[in-house]
Amino acid sequence: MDALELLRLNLLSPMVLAFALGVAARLLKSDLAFPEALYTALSIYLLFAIGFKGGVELSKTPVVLLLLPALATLFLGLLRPLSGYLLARRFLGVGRADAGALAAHYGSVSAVTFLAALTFAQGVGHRPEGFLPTLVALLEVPGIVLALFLAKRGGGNLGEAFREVLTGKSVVLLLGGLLIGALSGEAGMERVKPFFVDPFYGALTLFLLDLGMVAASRFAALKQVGFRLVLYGTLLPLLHGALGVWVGHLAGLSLGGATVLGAMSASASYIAAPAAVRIALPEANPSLYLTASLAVTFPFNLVLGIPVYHAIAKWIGG
Amino acid sequence: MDALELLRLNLLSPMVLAFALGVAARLLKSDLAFPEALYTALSIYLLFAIGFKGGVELSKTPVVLLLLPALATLFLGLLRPLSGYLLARRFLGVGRADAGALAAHYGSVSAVTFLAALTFAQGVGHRPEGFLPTLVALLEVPGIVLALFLAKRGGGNLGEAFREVLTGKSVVLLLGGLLIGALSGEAGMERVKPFFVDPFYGALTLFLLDLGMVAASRFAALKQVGFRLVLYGTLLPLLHGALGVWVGHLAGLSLGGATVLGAMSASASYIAAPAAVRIALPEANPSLYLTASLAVTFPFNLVLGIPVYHAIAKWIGG
Amino acid sequence: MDALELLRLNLLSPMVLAFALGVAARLLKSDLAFPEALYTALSIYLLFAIGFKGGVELSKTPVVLLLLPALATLFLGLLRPLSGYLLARRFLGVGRADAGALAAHYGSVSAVTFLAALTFAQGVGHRPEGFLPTLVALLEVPGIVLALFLAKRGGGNLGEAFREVLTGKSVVLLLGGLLIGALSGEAGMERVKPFFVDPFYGALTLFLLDLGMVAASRFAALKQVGFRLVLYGTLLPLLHGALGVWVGHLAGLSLGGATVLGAMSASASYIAAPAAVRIALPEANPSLYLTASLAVTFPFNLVLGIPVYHAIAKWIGG
Amino acid sequence: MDLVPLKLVTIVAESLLEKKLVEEIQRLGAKGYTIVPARGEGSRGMRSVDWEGQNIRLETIVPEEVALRILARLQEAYFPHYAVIAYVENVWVVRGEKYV
Amino acid sequence: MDLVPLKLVTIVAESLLEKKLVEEIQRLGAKGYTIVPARGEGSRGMRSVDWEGQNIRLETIVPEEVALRILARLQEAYFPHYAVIAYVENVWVVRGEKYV
Amino acid sequence: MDLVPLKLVTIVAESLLEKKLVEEIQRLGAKGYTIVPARGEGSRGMRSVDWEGQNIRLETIVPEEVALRILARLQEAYFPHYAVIAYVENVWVVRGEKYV
Ligand SMILES: Nc1ncnc2c1ncn2[C@@H]1O[C@H](COP(=O)(O)O)[C@@H](O)[C@H]1O
Ligand SMILES: Nc1ncnc2c1ncn2[C@@H]1O[C@H](COP(=O)(O)O)[C@@H](O)[C@H]1O
Ligand SMILES: Nc1ncnc2c1ncn2[C@@H]1O[C@H](COP(=O)(O)O)[C@@H](O)[C@H]1O
Ligand code: NA
Ligand code: NA
Ligand code: NA
Repeated sequence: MDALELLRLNLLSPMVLAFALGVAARLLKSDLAFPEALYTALSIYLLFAIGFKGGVELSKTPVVLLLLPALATLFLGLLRPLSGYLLARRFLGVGRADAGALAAHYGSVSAVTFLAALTFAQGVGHRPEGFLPTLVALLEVPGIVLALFLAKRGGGNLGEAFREVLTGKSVVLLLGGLLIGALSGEAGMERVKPFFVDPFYGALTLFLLDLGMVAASRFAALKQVGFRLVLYGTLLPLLHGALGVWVGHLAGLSLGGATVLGAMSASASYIAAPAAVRIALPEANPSLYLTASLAVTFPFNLVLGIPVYHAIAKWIGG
Repeated sequence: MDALELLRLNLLSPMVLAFALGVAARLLKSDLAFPEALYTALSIYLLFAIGFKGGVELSKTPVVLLLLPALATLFLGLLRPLSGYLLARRFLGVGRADAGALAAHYGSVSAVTFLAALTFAQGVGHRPEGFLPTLVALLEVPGIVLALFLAKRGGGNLGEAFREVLTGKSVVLLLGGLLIGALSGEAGMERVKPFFVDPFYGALTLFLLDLGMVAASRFAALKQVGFRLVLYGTLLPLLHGALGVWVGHLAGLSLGGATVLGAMSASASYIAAPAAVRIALPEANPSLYLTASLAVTFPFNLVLGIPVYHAIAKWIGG
Repeated sequence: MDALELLRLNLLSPMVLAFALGVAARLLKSDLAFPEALYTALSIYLLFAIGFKGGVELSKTPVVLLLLPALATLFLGLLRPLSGYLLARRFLGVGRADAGALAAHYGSVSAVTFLAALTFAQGVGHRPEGFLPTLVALLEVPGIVLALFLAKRGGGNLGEAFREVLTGKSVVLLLGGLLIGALSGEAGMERVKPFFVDPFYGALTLFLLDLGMVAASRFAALKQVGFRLVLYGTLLPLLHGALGVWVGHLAGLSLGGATVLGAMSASASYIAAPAAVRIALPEANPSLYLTASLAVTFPFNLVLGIPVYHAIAKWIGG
Repeated sequence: MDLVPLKLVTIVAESLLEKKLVEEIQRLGAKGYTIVPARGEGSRGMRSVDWEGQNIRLETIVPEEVALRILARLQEAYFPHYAVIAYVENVWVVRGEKYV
Repeated sequence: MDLVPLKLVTIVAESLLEKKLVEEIQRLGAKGYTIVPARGEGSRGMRSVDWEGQNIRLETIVPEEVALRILARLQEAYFPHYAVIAYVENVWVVRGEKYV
Repeated sequence: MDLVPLKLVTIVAESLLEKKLVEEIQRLGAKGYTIVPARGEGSRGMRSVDWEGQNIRLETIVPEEVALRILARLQEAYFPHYAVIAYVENVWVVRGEKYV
C-alpha cells in the first residue's frame, strides 16, 4: 500500500469518520449531546479495557523484552515536557505557568490517540507488541510531574499535584486493568472477552463522536489564541512523533510498535493533565492548553499524524 | 405460517414482552426507572447503529435500485401529514395548532416501530432490502415541515422549526451513521460489528422496556383526551400502513420490504416531532399529540399493526 | 483440584480482582467514581439478564423438577430471618428495630453473590441447574417481609413495606426477565444472546469495581460499629451457607447447584432490603445494616465463603 | 408589574422520601414543586454513596401559612428519624394567584 | 468586607427553552447564569418523563432593573404558552461590579 | 413554632474545587452542606463541556459570622484564579441549634 492509500484507509475508518461527524454536528448547531454519564462510562470502559488487554498480553511476555521499551518510554516522558516547555516560552512567548501547563499536556499521553494508532497499525497488517498499553501507563505520569516542577520551581504544592496524577482515574483504571489482566491471564480473558475486547472498537467509535463535538466547541477559541498555537500544536507532535518512532526502533520495537510509540509520543493528554494542571497551576489559562491539545493536536494526529509516523517508521526501519 | 401463528410469534418476541413489562411496572407503581442518561445513551446507540448498518448496505446497492423506493417514501412523507391534518380537523374537531401538531407526528416516522417491523419480517423469514434505513431518514423530515406549514400558514418562525428538525439529533445520528457506514463499508463494519450489530436487538429490548414505562405513564391521560383520539390513533395507522405497503409494492420492494415500509408509514414520531412542535407550535396541547403517538399508536403498531401490514403485503404481493 | 487451588482460582478471577481494585481506589483516595446512571444501568442490565437466562432455562425444565428446590428455598427464606434476628438480639445486643433491619438483610439475597458463585461453580467444571435464578427471585422477598414483621409485631405500616418489596425494581426485573425468558424461549434467546449473555461477565466485572468502591467507603464505619459486627457478618453466612448447601442437597440439587444455593443462603441483600427497611424501620441505624452486609458479608462471601460452601457441598455430596 | 411576596420552602432530604414528601406538601396546600437531585453532608454523615441513596432538594413556593404547616409536619414526622433539613425564604412572584 | 445587595432571579422552565431563555436574559442585561437540571409539577402537570423533557432551574444574579425586565419579558412571551415560573429574591455578593 | 434566622451561603464553582471547598467551609464552621451539579456561564466563559468539568452549586446554612468568614476566604484564595461566585441570603429554620 502506498502512502495515499494508507491515508485514505485511515480517513475512512469509522472512528475518524465518527470524530468528523461530531465536529459537523457541533458546527451545524445540532442539539445532539452525550449525557455526561455516557461520556464517563465510555472512558471508564475504554481505559480499563486497554489496561486489561495489555495485562493479559503482559502475562505472556518475558520481562526482559519489556525492559528496553520501558526505558525508551521513560526517556520520552522526561524529554517531551522539556521541549514542550521551551517551545512554549520561546515560540509562543507565554509565561511560566502557561508554558508549564502546555508542557504537562504534551509531556503526558492521549489514550485515544494510542488506540487510533493501534487500530491503524493492525489495519495495515502489522502486529504491534502486546505490552504497548503498559507503556501508555508509563508515559502518562512522569511528563506531568516534571512539567509542573518546571513551572513552579521553588514554590507551590507539587506534592498534591503528584498525588492527584498518580491516583487520577486514568492511571488507576489503566494500571488496575493491567494488573487484573496480568493476574487473571488467559483464563480470565476468556470470560470477559465478549465485553472488553470484541465490542471495543465500536465503543471507541461512539466515544470519538463525542470527542468530535467537544473539540469543535473549542474551535471558536482558536481565533483568540492565534495562529502560533496552531503551529505549536502541529510542529511539536511531528517532532515528538519522529522522536518516538526513532527511540522505539532503537529499543527493538517492531515497525507497528514503533509507529504506535511514535503516535503516543506525539499525542497530548486531555484527561489526566487538565485536572492536574488546574489544581497545581490555577493561574494558567485553560483556553490555551485545552484548545491546543483538543482542537489542534488531537485531530491532527488522528487524521494526518498517524500515517506520517507510520511512514517514518517504515523509512527508518525498512 | 398462518396469521395467528404470526401474531403469536410477534407477541412472544423479547421486545414486545419487554414493552409489556414496562407497562406492567408502571401500572404496579414499581420504583423501576431508567436514568435519563441510559435512555439517551440507548437512543443514540440505536439511531447511529440503524444508520450505520443502512449505510454499509447502501455501499453495496446500485443507486438506481434506490430511486423508486425513495420517491415512494417522499410521496408518503408529503401525503401523510395531509391526511393526519384533515382527519384531526374533521374527526377530532381540534383547532389548527393541535391538528398541525398531530399531523407532524403522523407525518414523520418512529425508528423503533421500523426496527420492530424489520425484526418481525426477518423472523418470518423474509429478507427486507438493506437500504430501508435510508428511507427512514427520508421519511423523518418532510412530514414534520409540511405539517408545521399547514398549521402556521402565513405567520410564525417556520425557518427555526425547519432548522430544528434538520439538525435534530435523530436526523444527525441516522444520516451521519448512514454516511459513515457508506464511506467505511465492509472493512469498517468488520471492526465494529460486535458493538453495533450483534448486541443490537438486546439493546432494543432494554429500550422498549423503558418505552413501555413512558407509554404507560400516559395511559392516565387517555381518559381526558377521550375515545375519539384512540380511534384516530388506530385508524390513521391502518390507513397509512395499507398505503405504505401498496406504494412499496409499486416501487418494487420485496414482500418483507413492503411490510416494513407499511409499518414505517403507519408509525408516528415521538422523538423528532415533539421537539419541533413544542418550539414551533407552543399553543398546541402536548397531552393530545404525545398521548396519541406514544400511548395509542406505538403499542398498536407493535402488537397488532405489524402483523396486519404483513398480511396486507402478502395479499397484495402474493 | 484441591481447596487451595480453588481459592486461588477464585481470587484471581477478573471479578474478584475488580472488586479489590475498587477497594484500593477508594483507599488511595482516587477520584475514580462511577456516575450514578452507570451504576443503575449496570444493575438493571444484570438483574434483567439473570432473570431472562433463568426464564429460558425454565422453559426447558419440567415443573416437577422445580418443586423440591423451590420448597427448600422458601424454607431458607423463612428460617434465615429468624436466625438473623435472634443472633442480632442476643449476640449484638441491639434493639428490635436494628435486629429486624439486620434480619431483613440476611433473610434476603444478594444477586451479585449468586452470580459470583455461579461463575465459580462453572469455572470449576460443574453445571449448576439452569433454574437457579428462579430461586433467587423466590428467596428475595419472604425474608424481608418476615423480618419486618418480627420487628414491628403489632404496629406500623407493614403493608406499605410489603408492596415496596414486591414492586421493588430488583423483583420486577428478575421476575419480569424470567417471565420474558420463559415465554420467548430459545427463539427469543437467539436474538438477544449477544447482548444479555455473551458480555454478561464483563459487565459484572465493571459492576464489581464499583461495588468495591462502595464497600470500601463503608470500612471507616467498621471501627464505630465494632468487632462483634464483623463476627456477626461472617459467622451468620457460614451458618446459613452450610444450611443452604445441605438443604439444596436434600432437594436433589447437583453439587454445583448446592454450592450456589449455599452461597445464596449465605448472602445478605443490599438492594431490595435497604430500601424496604429505610421505609418501614426508619429508626433502625443504616450504619449497622449497610456496613454488615456490604463491607463485611459481601467481601467475605466473594473471597472466602464461596470456596468454603463448595468444599462443604463436596463433603456432603461426595 | 405587580410583585407578590410569598414564601419559598426548601427541603433537603434523603431521596427515598421523595414520594412521601410530595404527597405531604400537596396535602398541606402546595400547588407545585421543583426537585433537583443533590448530595450532601450533615449530622447524619455523608450522603453521596449510591447505596444509601442520594438526597433530593425540593422547593415549593407557597403562602406563609402553608409554609408553616409544612415545617410543622416535617418537625413532627421526619426530623427525628430521617436525614432532612428545611428552610424558608422570602420570594416575590408575578402571578401570585398561581400559588394559592 | 463590602456586601452589595442584588437580585437573584430564578426561572424554572421546560428544558426545551434553555437556549432561548439564555439569549433573552443576556440580551436584557444578565452577565452570567447557572443552570441545574430539575423535575417538577405545577399547573401543567408532572414534568419528569423523558419524552416531554425535564425542566431546568436557571438562576441569575442581576441588578433590580434587569430583574424587572426579565420578569416582564417572561410574562409577555413565555407564561401564556409554556411551563415556566419565576421568582425574585434578595441576595448579597462581594464583588458587586461583576454583575452589572 | 420557633423560626430562627440564619444565613444561606451559595457558592457556584468549577467542580474540580469540590473537595477543597468542602474542607474550607467545614474548617470555617459550617456544620453541613448540600451540593448540586450545575452548568453555567460568567466572565470566564461557558462551563458545560465535559472536559473542563462542569460547575457545582454548593449551599450551606450557617450563622452570620461563619458566612462572612467563608466569603472572606473565597475572596482571598479563590476569586482571583478560579471560576467561582458566591452570594448570601436570609433564611429561617426550625432547629436553629443544628447549624451552629
Ligand atoms: N448546614 C447545612 N447546610 C446545607 N445543607 C445541609 C446542612 N446540614 C445538612 N444539610 C443537608 O441535609 C442533609 C441531611 O442532613 P442531616 O440530617 O443533618 O444529615 C445532608 O445530607 C445535607 O445535604
Ligand atoms: N409552587 C411551585 N413551587 C415550586 N415550583 C413550581 C411551583 N409551581 C410550578 N413549579 C415548577 O414550574 C414548572 C412549570 O410550572 P407550571 O407551568 O405550573 O406547570 C413545574 O414543572 C415545576 O417544576
Ligand atoms: N450573574 C450570575 N448569575 C448566576 N450565576 C453566575 C453569574 N455569573 C457567574 N455565574 C456562575 O458562576 C460560574 C463562574 O463564574 P465566572 O467566574 O464569572 O466565569 C459560572 O460558570 C456560572 O455558573
Ligand atoms: Na431545619
Ligand atoms: Na411566576
Ligand atoms: Na461574588
